[in-house]
Amino acid sequence: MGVPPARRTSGMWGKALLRLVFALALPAVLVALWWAASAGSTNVYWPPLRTVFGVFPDVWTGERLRGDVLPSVLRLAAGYTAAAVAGVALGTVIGSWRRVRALCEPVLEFLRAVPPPVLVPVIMLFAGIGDTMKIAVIASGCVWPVLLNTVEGVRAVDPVLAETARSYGITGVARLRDVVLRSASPQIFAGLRQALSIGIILMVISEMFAAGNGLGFTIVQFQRGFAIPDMWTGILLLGLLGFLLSVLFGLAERRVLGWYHGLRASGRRSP
Amino acid sequence: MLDVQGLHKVYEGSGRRTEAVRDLTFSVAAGELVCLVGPSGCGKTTLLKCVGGLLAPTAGEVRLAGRPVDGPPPGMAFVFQEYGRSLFPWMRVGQNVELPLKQKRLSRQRRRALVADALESVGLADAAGAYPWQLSGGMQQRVAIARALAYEPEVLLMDEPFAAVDAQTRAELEDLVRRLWRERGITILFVTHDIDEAVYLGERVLVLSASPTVVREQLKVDLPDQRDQLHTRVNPRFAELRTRVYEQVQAAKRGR
Amino acid sequence: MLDVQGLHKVYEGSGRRTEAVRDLTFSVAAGELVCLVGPSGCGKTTLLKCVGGLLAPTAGEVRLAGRPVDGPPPGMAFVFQEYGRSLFPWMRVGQNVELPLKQKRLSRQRRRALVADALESVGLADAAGAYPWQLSGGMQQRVAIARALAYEPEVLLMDEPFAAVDAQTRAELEDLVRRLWRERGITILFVTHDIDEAVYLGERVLVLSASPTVVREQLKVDLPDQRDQLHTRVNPRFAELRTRVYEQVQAAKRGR
Amino acid sequence: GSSDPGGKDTAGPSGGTTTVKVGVVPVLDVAPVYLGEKQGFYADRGLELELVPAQGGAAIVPGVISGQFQFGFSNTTSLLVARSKNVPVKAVANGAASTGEDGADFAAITVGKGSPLTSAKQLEGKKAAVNTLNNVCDTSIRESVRKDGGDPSKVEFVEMPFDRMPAALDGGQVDAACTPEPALATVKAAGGKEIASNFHDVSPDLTVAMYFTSQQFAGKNPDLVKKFREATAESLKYADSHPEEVRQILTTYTKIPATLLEKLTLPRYPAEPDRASIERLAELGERDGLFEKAPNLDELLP
Amino acid sequence: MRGSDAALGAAGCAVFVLLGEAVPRLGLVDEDHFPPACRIAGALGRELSDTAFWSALGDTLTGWALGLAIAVSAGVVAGVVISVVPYLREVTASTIEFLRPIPSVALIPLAVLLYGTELRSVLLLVGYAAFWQVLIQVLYGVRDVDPVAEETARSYGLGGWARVRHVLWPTALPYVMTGVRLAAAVALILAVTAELVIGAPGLGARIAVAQTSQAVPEMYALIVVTGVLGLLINVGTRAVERRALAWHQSVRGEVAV
Ligand SMILES: Nc1ncnc2c1ncn2[C@@H]1O[C@H](COP(=O)(O)OP(=O)(O)OP(=O)(O)O)[C@@H](O)[C@H]1O
Ligand SMILES: Nc1ncnc2c1ncn2[C@@H]1O[C@H](COP(=O)(O)OP(=O)(O)OP(=O)(O)O)[C@@H](O)[C@H]1O
Ligand SMILES: [Mg+2]
Ligand SMILES: [Mg+2]
Repeated sequence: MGVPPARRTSGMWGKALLRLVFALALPAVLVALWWAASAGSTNVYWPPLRTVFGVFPDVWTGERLRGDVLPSVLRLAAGYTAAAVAGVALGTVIGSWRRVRALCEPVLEFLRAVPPPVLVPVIMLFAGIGDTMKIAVIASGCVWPVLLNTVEGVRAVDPVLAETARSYGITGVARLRDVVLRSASPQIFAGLRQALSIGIILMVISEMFAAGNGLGFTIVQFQRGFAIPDMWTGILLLGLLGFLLSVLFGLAERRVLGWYHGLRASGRRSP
Repeated sequence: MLDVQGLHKVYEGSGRRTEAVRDLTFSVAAGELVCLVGPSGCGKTTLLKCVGGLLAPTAGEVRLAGRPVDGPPPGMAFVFQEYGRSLFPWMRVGQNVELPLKQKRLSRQRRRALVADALESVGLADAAGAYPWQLSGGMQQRVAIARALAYEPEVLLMDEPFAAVDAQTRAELEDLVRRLWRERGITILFVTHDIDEAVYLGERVLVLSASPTVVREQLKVDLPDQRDQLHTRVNPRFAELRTRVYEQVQAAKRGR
Repeated sequence: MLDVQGLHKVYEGSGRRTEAVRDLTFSVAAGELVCLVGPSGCGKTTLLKCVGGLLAPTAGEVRLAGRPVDGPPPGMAFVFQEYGRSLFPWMRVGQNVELPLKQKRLSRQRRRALVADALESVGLADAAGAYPWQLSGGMQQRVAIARALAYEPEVLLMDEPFAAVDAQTRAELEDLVRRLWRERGITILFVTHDIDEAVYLGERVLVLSASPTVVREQLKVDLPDQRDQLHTRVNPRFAELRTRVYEQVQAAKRGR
Repeated sequence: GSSDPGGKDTAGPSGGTTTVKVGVVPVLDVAPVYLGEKQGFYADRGLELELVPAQGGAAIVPGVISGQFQFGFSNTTSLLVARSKNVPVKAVANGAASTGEDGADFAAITVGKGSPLTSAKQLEGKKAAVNTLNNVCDTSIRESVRKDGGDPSKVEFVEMPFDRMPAALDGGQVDAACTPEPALATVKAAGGKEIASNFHDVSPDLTVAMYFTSQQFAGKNPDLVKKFREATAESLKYADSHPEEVRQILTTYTKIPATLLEKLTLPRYPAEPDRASIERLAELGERDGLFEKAPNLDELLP
Repeated sequence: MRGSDAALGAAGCAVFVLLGEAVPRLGLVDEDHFPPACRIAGALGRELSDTAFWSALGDTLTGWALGLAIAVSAGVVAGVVISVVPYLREVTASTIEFLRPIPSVALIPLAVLLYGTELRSVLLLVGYAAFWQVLIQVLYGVRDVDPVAEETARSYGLGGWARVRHVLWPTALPYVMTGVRLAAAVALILAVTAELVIGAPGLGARIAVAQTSQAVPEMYALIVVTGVLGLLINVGTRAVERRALAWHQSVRGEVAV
């Protein structure tokens, strides 16, 4: 009595199309607005969008893509991964033991409040000025949302689930892997998503210091060199990069949190 | 096997103080099946959690096989009253049943067999691939039971395990529990609200008073060891016992 | 009052497709108390949710007072099988009961009275200030019942509402429901696994088949309107009816 | 906010005096305006200064362009670059200049303690720290290397703020650094050495920085600009002849430690920018690719 | 219990300070560039006795508090509206993901262009950065509503607003609290950074002066001040959380036993 397969596939295409329309509609409107608002602008810092679009292909093709965007993305990947691992690991420990939390939290909160632009020089003292430093800067910023969300997620594990695990002798690594982290995963993912955009932001900040290449470096150079339309293309590219990464992130999330989406959706009127 | 001595439990927090259990003393022999009945809120779950090492008593002591319980003892399985919340929503039914077995370091093959067996015995053989939240309440409860059975425990603590299943399934599960108990010599502590069930299943029925709780009565169930749904339930002794328990529960409830 | 026509419901998602309800057709007159019994997992909850407008049927229609149901109708109260999760953990018991009344724009005074009354009638007068998670399972379930009663609904849908309470309390609650039903002329759809309860409470008992579900039998309960725990249950007609229902449930379960 | 550069909201006359906001970088170079303000040179002309310290051009140039600041302070190369991109900046007064003494300038290429480097030529294949790439620091270092007979294209430049340079030299992260005061004195105090005076190498009279406004503002408020220029020229002159007062005024708007204060080499503060040196700078900038076409100095200079 | 927590926290801080003293003393880094804790403390003492410092602190806190208030209220409202209105989430998703990674530092010229070095400039940067933190947490939090709770609310005829208020909001609250804690730090960071770069008055501007002046201990002293501010802010949010989330497992789970 199910839906015939032919209709189901066409439905699938329809859904994909609808998703595309959803994804593009608002950006299209915004771009149109920006285009119209900036059309006659003579302000150097606020160039017409047409000019920005015009220089975009020249700026971001070939050598720049390989020489600036790629290294940046690699550093981002390294820093983000380091932050994710450290954040989840540390968060689990801190969230599981109240005393550890009481011990660490003040220091962590202290560190968290130090602005990256003043933190970078300090990191430079220890990590030099190479890629290590940049990765450390990215990681040092990304780690917070992951850490905080992990701590809260771990603290909020359903007591009945925790007791179930305990009563069946599920302890140690198995408890961590099969119970605590899974239960906290919706919140951890919230943190990971936050961290993604923060990572991009810190990628830019880290490249404002002692860099020779990179997306952030290039944008800052454009800004200093008063190549304002080029700078705007850089900002657009950052946005695009963020969007692209979030799409990838969404795919990963859908895999890992499939159960959760199913569970939460089971209360909606029409499935 | 199991010794509960002067158990006392007070819950405190969020502006409330509840003396759930005042003073419980009883013991359960190895391989015995004891049913617990008592008014709603009298502390049965509390007692079971203390016995299972999940809750620290305020005073008194629980000893299992001579050793004081201060954490869940190995070889113990627990079927929670909140069956729905005790299943891991991120695992499919099969995985839920299998997880504790992994902890026991059984071979993959053995685990498979145990899981399939347990699910089969609660009538859920074809639900192994579903997520718990895709099942009905009664099915979820049976998954929780299957998990406990597959674990092959020595001590089995069950907190109203059949509350959500239909009469027919319930009868079948009762027989299943009795069979396993006889075959494997498990020690079982069984909480139920169904007085017929308590008498039908138990070797002994413990009636608890209303909160703050003490043991109101211990009743030996002197029915033949071999029981079945048809004959045992019409046995005049069965009727006597169930009336007796019913009176006690009624008195316990009024007695507060 | 309530018309269910060719109701069909298929669950799909997370790699599973379950035809929960195949074809249900029945109706309930205004002010009738109908009990639903059926094997575990046969679709009773699904049916109730469709009737309550919480779930959209895959096919078929539900009409309430002539109007098709496409959302929770006003004046309806629902007691969920998952009583624990249906209480808001961030509200104290009193607030949980009061919330729907606020929605009804009753005066503060009237709300107070209704809340106190309802909690009193389920025996939880002194738990108003506790959080739901500070209560035992049976107490939580009674809070959910109190919430439904305080709401003074015209249509009451109850999904195994007494599963977690002791025998004595259960009897009292049964009488409470029957009394309110008689006094207020509410239309009640009551899901239960306890066959005695179904016969004792209902004007009619609907037996559902195993999944995929159809109506297996509709049984008119021709017991006197005035029922009580002592006399009704020993009435020979009662015994006949319950045997009849039991057989049907047994057959339904085997029949899959 | 409006992009009207009239500065009406803040620059409106109030009781005969006009308040002007000047975006400055809190370094030695701007001491004369602080001093001039204290001496009343601006007040004499009906100007009340509001000096807003900012980190650099990123904040000051857009502020001036949009009229949030009436005047700003910037290094000359940045102004040249801006001009070449048709950013409507207009220099109005001189800022600071090289001391004109080789080996005793207020900025120098320095190396850390124990470094084997002794001359600019040896920078080939080495890492040199500059505060911003494609700006006066690397242009002038290249010139020093060139003058010393080396190949400037072989120097690797790394960007970092001046204040991090002493640490980077000590840590061996860079081999040399373009350090103006007070970084220069810090390096020297830590045992580092000067190996060349890069500003001096561009021109002994190099105009390192200037005060500027936007073309629009200059066009609409010639009077105000004139007053500011005169007051600044007077301040510069005064500062040049009262170095002790300059050191004194530094303590009010910087936190330069007292131990360093006496050791600082002050820049010169000529009243007028040196056009020849700026032309030289533009030439070098064009050569190093800072801009495709050297900007029109007539448009830039007052 | 609260007292022993505070003692533990103090112990953690003490270890951190000792580390700050030991690392330069042991020669792991140069004292000139990373002064030992006692020298920072000395500089801190000098700062604290300077009235200009206090007015700078006031400026920073004003920018922080206003910016955070704007970001939190906007983030919560936007998050709830986006989740509640059908299809709005799908429509806005791409735009949100596009805008989020745009760094506030890249917006500095724009901010200065619009508002110069006024407070509004700082607010723009602070608000922009902190807004996203709250928004994302709200979006994830709203999704966490228990289906049974949602059904309960619907069956009792709770309307849209009542459901938001009584079901959605309490469910999302733990997420929102985390969002606020994240945003509070980000707002502080951006307030200081904005002051640092564009020179709006405040702690950041003082840090910039200390940096360009090679006044290393003073710079670290000011950084310590921002860190301590962050710490105090966290103490505040934790206190709020203990009250607002008393019912939640994360809080009650640690009270009991
Ligand atoms: N976590 C808790 N915090 C505070 N009080 C609690 C908690 N759990 C149970 N209680 C209280 O302890 C008493 C006993 O609860 P318990 O759950 O043990 O009862 P029970 O016998 O299992 O009841 P039921 O048959 O209804 O499940 C009740 O009054 C209850 O309110
Ligand atoms: N959210 C869901 N997603 C997928 N399948 C579901 C879902 N809810 C119920 N089902 C399936 O629908 C069928 C009927 O479920 P339902 O909950 O209606 O049964 P029930 O009659 O209430 O059973 P019980 O007496 O055990 O509560 C079951 O096979 C169940 O697996
Ligand atoms: Mg219980
Ligand atoms: Mg059900």
